[in-house]
Amino acid sequence: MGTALTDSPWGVMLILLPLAGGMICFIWPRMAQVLGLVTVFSVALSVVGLAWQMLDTGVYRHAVGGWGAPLGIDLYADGLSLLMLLVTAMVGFAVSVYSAAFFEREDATRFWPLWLFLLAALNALFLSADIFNIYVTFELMGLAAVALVALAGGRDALGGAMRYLLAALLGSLAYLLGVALLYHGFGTVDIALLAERVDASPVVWAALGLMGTGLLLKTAVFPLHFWLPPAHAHAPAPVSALLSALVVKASFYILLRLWLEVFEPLIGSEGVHTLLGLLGAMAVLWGSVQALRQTRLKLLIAYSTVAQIGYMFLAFPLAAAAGVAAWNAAAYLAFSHALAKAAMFLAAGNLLRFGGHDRIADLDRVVQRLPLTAAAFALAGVSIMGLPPSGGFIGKWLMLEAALVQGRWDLVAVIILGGLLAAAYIFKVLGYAFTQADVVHESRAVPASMEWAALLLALGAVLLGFLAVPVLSLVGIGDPFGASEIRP
Amino acid sequence: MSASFLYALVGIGLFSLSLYGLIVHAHLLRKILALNVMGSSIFLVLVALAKRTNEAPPDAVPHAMVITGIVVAVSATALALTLMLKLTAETGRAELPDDQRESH
Amino acid sequence: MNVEISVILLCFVVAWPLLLAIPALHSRLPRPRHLAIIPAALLAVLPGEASLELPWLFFGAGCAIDGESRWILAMSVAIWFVAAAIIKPSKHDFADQRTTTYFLLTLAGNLGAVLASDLVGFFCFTTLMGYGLYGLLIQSGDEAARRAGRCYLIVLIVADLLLFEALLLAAFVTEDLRFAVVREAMAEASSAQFYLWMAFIGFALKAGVWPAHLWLTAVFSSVSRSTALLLGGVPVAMGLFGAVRWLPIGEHAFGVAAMIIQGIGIAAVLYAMFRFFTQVSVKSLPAWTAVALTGLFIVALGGGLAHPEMWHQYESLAYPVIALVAIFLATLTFIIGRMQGAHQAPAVASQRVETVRRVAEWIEGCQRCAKDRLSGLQSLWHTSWLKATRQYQRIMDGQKPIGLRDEWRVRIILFVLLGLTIAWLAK
Amino acid sequence: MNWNSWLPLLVILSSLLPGLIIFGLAEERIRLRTVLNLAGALVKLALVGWMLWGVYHGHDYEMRLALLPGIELVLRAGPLSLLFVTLSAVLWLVTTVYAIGYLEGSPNRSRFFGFFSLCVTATVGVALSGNLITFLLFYELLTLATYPLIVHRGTETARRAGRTYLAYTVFGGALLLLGTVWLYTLSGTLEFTPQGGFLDGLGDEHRPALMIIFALLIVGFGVKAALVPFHGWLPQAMVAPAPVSALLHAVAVVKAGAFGIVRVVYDVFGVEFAVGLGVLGPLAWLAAITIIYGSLRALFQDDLKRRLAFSTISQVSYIALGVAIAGPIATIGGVVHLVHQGLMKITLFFCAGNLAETLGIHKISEMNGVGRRMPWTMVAFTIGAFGMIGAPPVAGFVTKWYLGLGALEADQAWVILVLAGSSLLNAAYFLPILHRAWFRAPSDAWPEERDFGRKETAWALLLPPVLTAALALAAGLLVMLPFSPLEWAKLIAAQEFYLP
Repeated sequence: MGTALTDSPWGVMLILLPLAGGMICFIWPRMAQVLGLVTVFSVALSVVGLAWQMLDTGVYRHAVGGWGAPLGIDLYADGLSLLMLLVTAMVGFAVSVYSAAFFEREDATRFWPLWLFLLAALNALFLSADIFNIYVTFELMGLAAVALVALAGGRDALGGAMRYLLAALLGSLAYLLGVALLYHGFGTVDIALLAERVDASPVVWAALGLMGTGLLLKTAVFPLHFWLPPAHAHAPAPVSALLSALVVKASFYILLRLWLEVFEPLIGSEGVHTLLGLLGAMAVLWGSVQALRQTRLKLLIAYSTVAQIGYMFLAFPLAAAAGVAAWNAAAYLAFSHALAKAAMFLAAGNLLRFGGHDRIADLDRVVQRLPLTAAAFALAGVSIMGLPPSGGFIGKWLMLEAALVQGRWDLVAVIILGGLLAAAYIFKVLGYAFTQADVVHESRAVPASMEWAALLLALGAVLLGFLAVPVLSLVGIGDPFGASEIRP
Repeated sequence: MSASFLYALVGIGLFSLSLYGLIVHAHLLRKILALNVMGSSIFLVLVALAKRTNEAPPDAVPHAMVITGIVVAVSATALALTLMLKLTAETGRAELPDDQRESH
Repeated sequence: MNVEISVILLCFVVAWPLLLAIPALHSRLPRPRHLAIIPAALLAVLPGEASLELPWLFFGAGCAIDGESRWILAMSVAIWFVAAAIIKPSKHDFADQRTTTYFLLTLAGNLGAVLASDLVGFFCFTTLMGYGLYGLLIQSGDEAARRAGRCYLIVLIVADLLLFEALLLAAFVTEDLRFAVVREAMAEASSAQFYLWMAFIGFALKAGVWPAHLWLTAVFSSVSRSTALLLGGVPVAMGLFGAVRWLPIGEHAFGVAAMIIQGIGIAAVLYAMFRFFTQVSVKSLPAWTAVALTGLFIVALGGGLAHPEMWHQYESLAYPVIALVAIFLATLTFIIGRMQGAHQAPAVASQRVETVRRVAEWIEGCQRCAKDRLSGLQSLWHTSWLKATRQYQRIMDGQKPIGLRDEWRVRIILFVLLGLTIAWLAK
Repeated sequence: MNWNSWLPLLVILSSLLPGLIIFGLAEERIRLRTVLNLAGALVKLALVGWMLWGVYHGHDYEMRLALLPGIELVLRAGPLSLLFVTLSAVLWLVTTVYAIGYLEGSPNRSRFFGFFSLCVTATVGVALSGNLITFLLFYELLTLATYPLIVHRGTETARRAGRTYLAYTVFGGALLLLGTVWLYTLSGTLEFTPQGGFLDGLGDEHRPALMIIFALLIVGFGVKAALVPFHGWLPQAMVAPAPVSALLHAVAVVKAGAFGIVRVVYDVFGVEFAVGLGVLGPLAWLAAITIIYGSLRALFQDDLKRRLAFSTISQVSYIALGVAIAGPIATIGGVVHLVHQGLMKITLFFCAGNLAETLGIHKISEMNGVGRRMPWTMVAFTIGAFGMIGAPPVAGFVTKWYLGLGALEADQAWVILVLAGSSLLNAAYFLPILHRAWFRAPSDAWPEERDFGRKETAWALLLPPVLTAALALAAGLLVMLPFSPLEWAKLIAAQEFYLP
């Protein structure tokens, strides 16, 4: 267990660096910007280091402080967590570059510490191997995110932040109760040990119910999505990019991790995953229709997040038979959605700064006056819609393949309809980007680095369409989806 | 054993009570209080279930969890209170924005 | 030696007028119209057979001059020469250039058709000639000519379509599309009947045979003397020439079809004689003689179809007969045109105009009510039918010289006569 | 990865790279942009010529790129794909020259030429794709590349036209995606296999599923090929500038749809299998209805470009009809019409653009005596129009000839009636235009006349239509030459679709 400890503890670096960076930024606000960028860059490097190491030694395992599993906190990283770490690093770096130019003096001093704590929480969450540690990182992430949402001040932002905080606390407390029940039942919190001991007893059912609802609340699936749109829409652009791309995915990751390992014996039962599938389908349709009705750009993108999250939940019913293919599809959709959604929110931020408003109807010839941002939004839209040359298309293709193999016509219809609705609201925006608005606004220059950050993320989402084979092989390290355990 | 079981039941009861309180009350302070009660109810459950067998000393791990939980709860409450104060300063009422529109 | 000259001439006969047709060229050359005819005239004079194969050009085009086609070539050279002399540019200044261009295009089409050695070449050049004639017709005349032109155009399009279908049938049966080969192949082919009727109707339309003579009479009555000369002789001759070349005469006896064709021929002659006597104006004399002559030729064709062996004897006669018919028509138009001289406007015109107005109003009335009731359904079939009838109506208005009642009496008599002749032939 | 396998990629890059660079160019850099455009077009033409020569001598150009576990992006240059690539390459060069002349002094030209190059890249990609998923990828890229061209003017009508265009094409794309994935789950491969397609192995139990898949694919492609129920977007897309409607209707979008149908019937299902499934009959009927409907609607349009648009709708269905009559000669007719219609239609659109740009004429009723004012443009228009009617020397005649023969060979005589009816209707809506242009006296003043001194219009506007008209005439006249479209279509029929 301690074998990987000696040569290079990348995992630990991933957590310590942002924490240290955050604290120093807090103490020394003048240097916050530079320090923040350096920290995020070094975190990205260490993720690459970790990936490199995992490519040859397989799963990464590290016992913090040298203590063993039952008592000590273990760090564990397999393909799935590596993918999420990679996403966090990429989106984090782009958003940091963007926010270096986005925030004025005093906002910047508050933004960097919070963002680095959020980064630390995310990395810790993806690396943690026991469910209590997940609770702690889950809570830290929630608080940092709420603080970031409230950063902009103003009535809507504060309202959104408050509602987000209440939802987050409720979710994590429910999760904690679930942890308590599981610990009482099986005497351990470590995921691997739990996986062997768990059986289909009422305690496990209760724990699944509690932890499930908590996580669904934090992932903003259809009925419990009320807090996401106001929070994401009224937060400053880089923050809403982080929230939509990473924070929401983190709770999905936890649900996935628990579902695959801890609650594995319960998977056989029809009820649960059809319920999740139904919620996902409703989310796709409801989110897309709502997005179509919005007149403001950031609200439209927030509702689009609700819809895209729904897509990932469709993988649960499909995984019953299609196994690895469905999970690969969900992981790929998560990856491409993160990149595309972050690019979209950054582009929306640019438009907001340029025109002083984000009303869709009044986007005045943006394609000509802000070409890079318009291109970023368009390319990100291509990935969200799932049109061929993009990562979204690969995800949609794998999902469709899994659904068609099982003959699940209902899910096929939802996927296709979702794609069409997504096309409808993306092109609604693009249509107005070409035409002349009737009332002309004076425009404010947008720094080049902000435009290029959005464009690079969008290009990443599109290029992902061609990197399916390497990425899926990366995800396969350590067999996270337990291809062998789940019945083919 | 039955006593600890009783305490666990009380914890679960408290949890559902505070859940009800959180959802029903519009005023933010009541909501924050409800959250605190919910937190302590979970800690009660944890501590109650920690005593596994009659003779052996109670298991230490849940207690560690409770301590961490308390720390987390304190910081969360602090953040919630400051947000509430800012919100009331901004909107004049200690309630969530769209709740305000519904209530009057 | 003169065979090589003829081959060279063959190339120039068609290419030269086409080249001259470009306005930039012929406006600079003195008397371009005559220049264009010279190669054809030389070829007609030089004795001996010659043929030129161009396999790479458009389905293997080829042209050849032989005994039979020499007659027709001589005829068309003669007619074109006379026409070139007497065609005077109409009043619009830029028209002169235009008339010459259309003149040369039609000339090229005509010569090409005469010399074509295979069906496709013949079809292409007759189409070119047709559109060229249309241009001449519109260019030279006034409103009446424009109406006649529109009628001619519709006839042209339908005829081309029918000939194209016949061409398809022939191409489906044989790869090699030379006339003789096609005639044998089509004789015993399963679709022979179909091919016969398509080709016959196509060329009947082009030659203005009796049931489809409307455009011929309209053209004669509307255009000036010189264009009438061209429009009289050339299309009629080419129509008949095409019929002789395309129709599968000579191998297999088409009993019933032949009888019907002969019946049509006779009816045409009788109709022409009747109309000529009731017709007052001398100007339309050539028109009805043309109809009569084509009727007679059709009777001969019918005979050939009915008794193939008889056809072989006087087959070689057919081409000179066509040439003579064309020359006779041309001279007749020329003489009458000369005699006619100044006074125009035959007596019957006024009465005709009045009936025309009444009919036009009735059509306009129902057009208007159809329009507002169905304004939304513009693309519905029957509104387009109404628009189509209004368009065709403008063409037909020039054709009812006498009251509707007498018209029917004439038709009944004719059908009786037709029945009699068929009965006599069947014996 | 020897040199042969890089060629298809180079052909695609030869228009992608200039496009991307042009996106970055500032608006004033006119000369550099023109040089880049023309250089890209010439390089592409040279590469295509090289591949033509290679394929004629039996070489094979193929390039594979792993896309998904088990699925690859394949670029293969076979005879059929080269037919379409050559058409695109030639007409792109001509349209670029035309667009440079047409857009003189108008705004947003860098953006226009950027998307213009992307559009051609997608078309060439569609032509060169070796399996259905690559085809789908470039097919959707084509939709994305053409949308900004349609809304280029930025007016409200342009936006609405763009919206309808997207509604149709994205819907078609979704059906196509569903059909492709379903086919992949059934057959396990998507590779285009000439001579019989890759579905023979599937037994009878998949028969209903395969019929539905065929319907999905044909509808998906039918949207872009403007088959009747899905043609609504074409006339509305006329709001785009002339070079766009020329490129869209003659070369890129419409042909991609028709090319898709050809690929599906021959390389995915294989003709015998399709006939066995009994799906070609309905396709033939659909194509016939489109032909007649398109011509009928064209009869009543007064706007010149809308009439040409409806004529395109009916003409493209000739290709579908040729494919649906499952005979070797009909195939040649259908495939060769891909090129002929491209040449003739682009000439007509160039002339329409010239009239609009030089004299401000948009309506046919304003075209009296225009032959006098712009003789060479109208000569080109006349050649194009006669080609459309099917008059002998021009290329259209060859197509009608082979389609008619194919119909006779497959003893489906009703097709000849459809062809005859369509020729009549074509004459009915083209000849009045010619009559008006040549024989009517010109009206006293043109709507907005731009003076070009002695010349009738700018040479960049005049040269392309005359060139494409000459090509259309040559494609008709020199039909027997080895590299003529017809001979190449025969090579395709013999090599790719070896029909018993």
